[in-house]
Amino acid sequence: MTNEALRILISSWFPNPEFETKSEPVEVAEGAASKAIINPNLLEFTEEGSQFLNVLVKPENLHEFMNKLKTNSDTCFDYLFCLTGVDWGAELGIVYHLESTQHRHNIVVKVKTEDRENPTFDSVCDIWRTAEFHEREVFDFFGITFNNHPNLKRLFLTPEWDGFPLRKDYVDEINMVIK
Amino acid sequence: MPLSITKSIQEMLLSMMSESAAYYAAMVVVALLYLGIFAIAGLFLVLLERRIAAWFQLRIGPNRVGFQGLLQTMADALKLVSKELTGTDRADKFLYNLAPYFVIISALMALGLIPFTKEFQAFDINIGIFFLIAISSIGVIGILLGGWASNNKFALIGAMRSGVQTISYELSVGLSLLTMILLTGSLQLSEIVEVQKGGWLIVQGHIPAIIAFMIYMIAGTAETNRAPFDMVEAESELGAGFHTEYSGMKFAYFFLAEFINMFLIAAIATTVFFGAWLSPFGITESIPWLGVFWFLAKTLLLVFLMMWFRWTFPRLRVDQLLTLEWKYLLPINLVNIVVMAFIVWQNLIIQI
Amino acid sequence: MQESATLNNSFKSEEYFINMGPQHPATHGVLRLLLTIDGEIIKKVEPDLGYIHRSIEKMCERDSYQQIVHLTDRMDYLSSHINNEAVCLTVENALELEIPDRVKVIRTIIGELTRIASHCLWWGVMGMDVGALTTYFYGFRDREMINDIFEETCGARLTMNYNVPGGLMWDIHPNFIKRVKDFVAHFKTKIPEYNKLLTGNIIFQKRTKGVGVLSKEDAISFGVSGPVARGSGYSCDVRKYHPYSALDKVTFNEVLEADGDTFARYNVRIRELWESLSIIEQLIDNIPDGEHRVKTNAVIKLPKGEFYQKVETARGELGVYIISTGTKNPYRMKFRSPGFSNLSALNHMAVGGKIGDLVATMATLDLVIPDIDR
Amino acid sequence: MSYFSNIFNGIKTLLTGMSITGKYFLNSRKGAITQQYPDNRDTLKMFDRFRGEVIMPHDENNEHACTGCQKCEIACPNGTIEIIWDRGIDEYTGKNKKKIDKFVYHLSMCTMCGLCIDVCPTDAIKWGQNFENSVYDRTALTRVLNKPGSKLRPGVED
Repeated sequence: MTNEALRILISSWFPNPEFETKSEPVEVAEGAASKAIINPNLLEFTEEGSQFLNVLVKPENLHEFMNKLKTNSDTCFDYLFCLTGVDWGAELGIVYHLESTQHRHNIVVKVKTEDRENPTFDSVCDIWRTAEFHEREVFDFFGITFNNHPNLKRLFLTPEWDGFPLRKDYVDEINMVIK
Repeated sequence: MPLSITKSIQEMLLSMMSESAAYYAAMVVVALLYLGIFAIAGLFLVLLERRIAAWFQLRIGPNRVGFQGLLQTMADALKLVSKELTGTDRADKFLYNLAPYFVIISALMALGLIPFTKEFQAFDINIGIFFLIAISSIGVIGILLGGWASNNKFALIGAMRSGVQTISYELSVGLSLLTMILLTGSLQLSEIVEVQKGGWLIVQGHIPAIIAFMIYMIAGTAETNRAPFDMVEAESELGAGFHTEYSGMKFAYFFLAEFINMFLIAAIATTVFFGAWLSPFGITESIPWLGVFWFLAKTLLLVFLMMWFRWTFPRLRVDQLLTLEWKYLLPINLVNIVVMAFIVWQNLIIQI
Repeated sequence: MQESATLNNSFKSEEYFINMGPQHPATHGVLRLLLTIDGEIIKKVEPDLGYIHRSIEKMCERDSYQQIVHLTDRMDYLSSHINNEAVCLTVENALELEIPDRVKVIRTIIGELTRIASHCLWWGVMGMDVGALTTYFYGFRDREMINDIFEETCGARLTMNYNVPGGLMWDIHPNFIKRVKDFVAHFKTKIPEYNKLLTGNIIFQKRTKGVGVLSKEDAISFGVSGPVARGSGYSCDVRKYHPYSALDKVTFNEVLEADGDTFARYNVRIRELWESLSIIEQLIDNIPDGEHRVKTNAVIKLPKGEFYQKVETARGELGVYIISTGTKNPYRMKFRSPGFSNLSALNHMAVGGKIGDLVATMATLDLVIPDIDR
Repeated sequence: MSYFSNIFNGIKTLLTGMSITGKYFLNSRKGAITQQYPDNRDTLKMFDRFRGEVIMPHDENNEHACTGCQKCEIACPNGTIEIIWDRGIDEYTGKNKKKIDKFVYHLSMCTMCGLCIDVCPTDAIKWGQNFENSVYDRTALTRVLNKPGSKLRPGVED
């Protein structure tokens, strides 16, 4: 599936309640239409200038959305090939890179939270088992905790390590050389 | 009755001192002589193994210390002697220190029985083969003790594997030698050699003898805990196995004993299958001392075969090790004995 | 009744823990595995990582794009050229640079040579892990020839840093083509030897067949890639699905094995050697003339956005994910390393096997610890 | 029957394996792949691109080509290169120019990435093929690459 087709399909899962009533007769250009019919409270397509389709999900919808991406036979994203924690400055978030081994299409799902003290997302390791290790890595370096993770503890660093090194505000004057 | 080396030394000493003193002095002299052989043979075999391994592996091997590296193992031994003896906390100190001696003494005792030549045999007991099998399995007690006492899980796993392995493979070693005993009718090593003047046993017993020899070599390799049966050490699985916690000279005892055991297994095979010190077709019958040469030549050839195994084959897994013994070697061995008995009964032996 | 209870009690088996690593011959570096064992049978494997974590991702955030390349050498050092290539491709794609064909072809040849070198080392170490020590030297002998080729052209044997964003640091050495051809001819006679020595060996087959089975569904779910995934019949070769450099110009087969056990993974790698040789043979006579490098700015600034590039290293799919804010440093750099995902499947594969099986399974995962730890 | 065929096939594969190692054993005299390292020091020659260490070639007049532009210092990812410079009157042109006082190279920090040599506009630094860099004291790995009393080769401009 192309990115555009994916966008339309995914949009249809989260219909905009305000738009629904009059969506029937509208047959305008795809881009505008899909933007309009999607519920902005749940889902948002973002432009990142990358080759993939980018979707921003609300944390509370994350697990449900991911599950749908995996189980829906048209999308069938069964291969989570990259799970990245990102510190966007004000927000902490996770980027999921997904690929379907059947259809060979890709999608990037992002999730963000502004809570830097106690960021929490739902774990996706019941959907893709590879997420178990990747989420531990993210927990280790960003301090993002995951609900329902079977074994959430530090993976690389020692348990008594103070702070989360890959956050932008992490300081370690002894070990870090800043140019 | 061959003139044993003990007797000749005793007679020599008898001219100097009283009978009982000479008796004890002879014992000490023989023991020291064999200790010397033990050390030299051990060190030489280690060097041989390293050089041969190097040649198999496209390397050169140790060639710096002494001519062609002849003193290399000497230097290693010096290093090991001077090394600190470390041990683990909460180890069973007594058993921990005892274990290496078990291993090395059993190897040394077995060495006394080997007929290097007609004259050169310390202890020609009439239950020779039986004694050898019995004594060689004492070594495993040392390994078990060492593994248990060092308070290390890797060592313990190694020791337990060793126990399992040795108990199983004792059977095959014993039975394959028993097959040959059917031909000789005697357990005494000198008589086994005597029988072979009419053709080496592997020729006399032809097919069952060859099968018995193959089984013996496999089981013997397993007895000595060498690759492909080195479950006990299993470098990539257990680090160093039962001797993980041993250092310095205590480690060297284990190490030397392994090589002496290999030599022993080969020496027994030489004695039982290849006519010990008898020369092929009796070509040097008139020069008795050449027997040592023939004995060593045959033994080292078999040692080389074991090294060849070691540097070619992957290691078996512990359950496959037992499968090989109980499902393959043991049934074949039992059938083989029956076949051999039939051959002896019908007198189908090839005599030269 | 009482008696039998005490008897049962005295034979009660108990699980115990064993620390495999960080210094252990079979973990190839400083991987630490916490094993829960019942006798010889493995109940649980829990990796403990981070013994050589250098936080390359954090270091990248302060480095310029040229400087990042040499850090990737230190991740998966056995496929360092491919790692370099991945970063360079990401940067070049982001800058929309037109890379000369010569560069693409040379990169592909060296990349495949890297793969062969890595597989040679793996083969030797695989043999060593299952107890056949001699394979190690035979594998290294052939790898040494490739290393000589690299040293002559790139200047280093392992951490080559031959790629720069925009092309290659230098042009190939005049001897390069001849040496590569010599190697290909030499190596074609050696793979059958590999097969005779180890693949066909009955002990080796018994040790590997049916051991550490990973089904196709599990392979996908665990996100494993490379030869490990292809041994489970999961077609995932990045070179096929997302061809980069000159890989779209060559024909090769993606090696697939259906069994998913250790032997299948072993076979995939051995067969991949042939495919890599064929790729090299197709390209080595057709290196186009041209520049070896495109001029870039001294300070490379990527446009704002996110860039992802995947390549197939010897271990599997390496992903390079750059989030750029338009400055000379990446805002966030993520390496999706193949070893990390492959390792996550180890517990699943090893449980129920013996210690020897764990070692054999780990050997076919072909772990490089700096790749996992980054 | 498969019991026996298993045994025979097994033995056959084992013998095939032994034939391979045996072949190498017999040819071991000519086939050693290892080198006897310290003994072959005289004949050992590295490839010309080999990255052993960074050197600064001086010509017979004790002149080098480093203008002190510090591009290498910026390009280095590890802070391996430190250039201590000064301004002074150039003898040939009479202009007030940047001059290097010391080109300090910390070999202990160098990862041999080659970026400094790549960016050098005047080819003042090059790869040396020396690979025997072990020393007893870490400070011996910090080297000053420009020789004492050396100066910039006339005509070299960046």
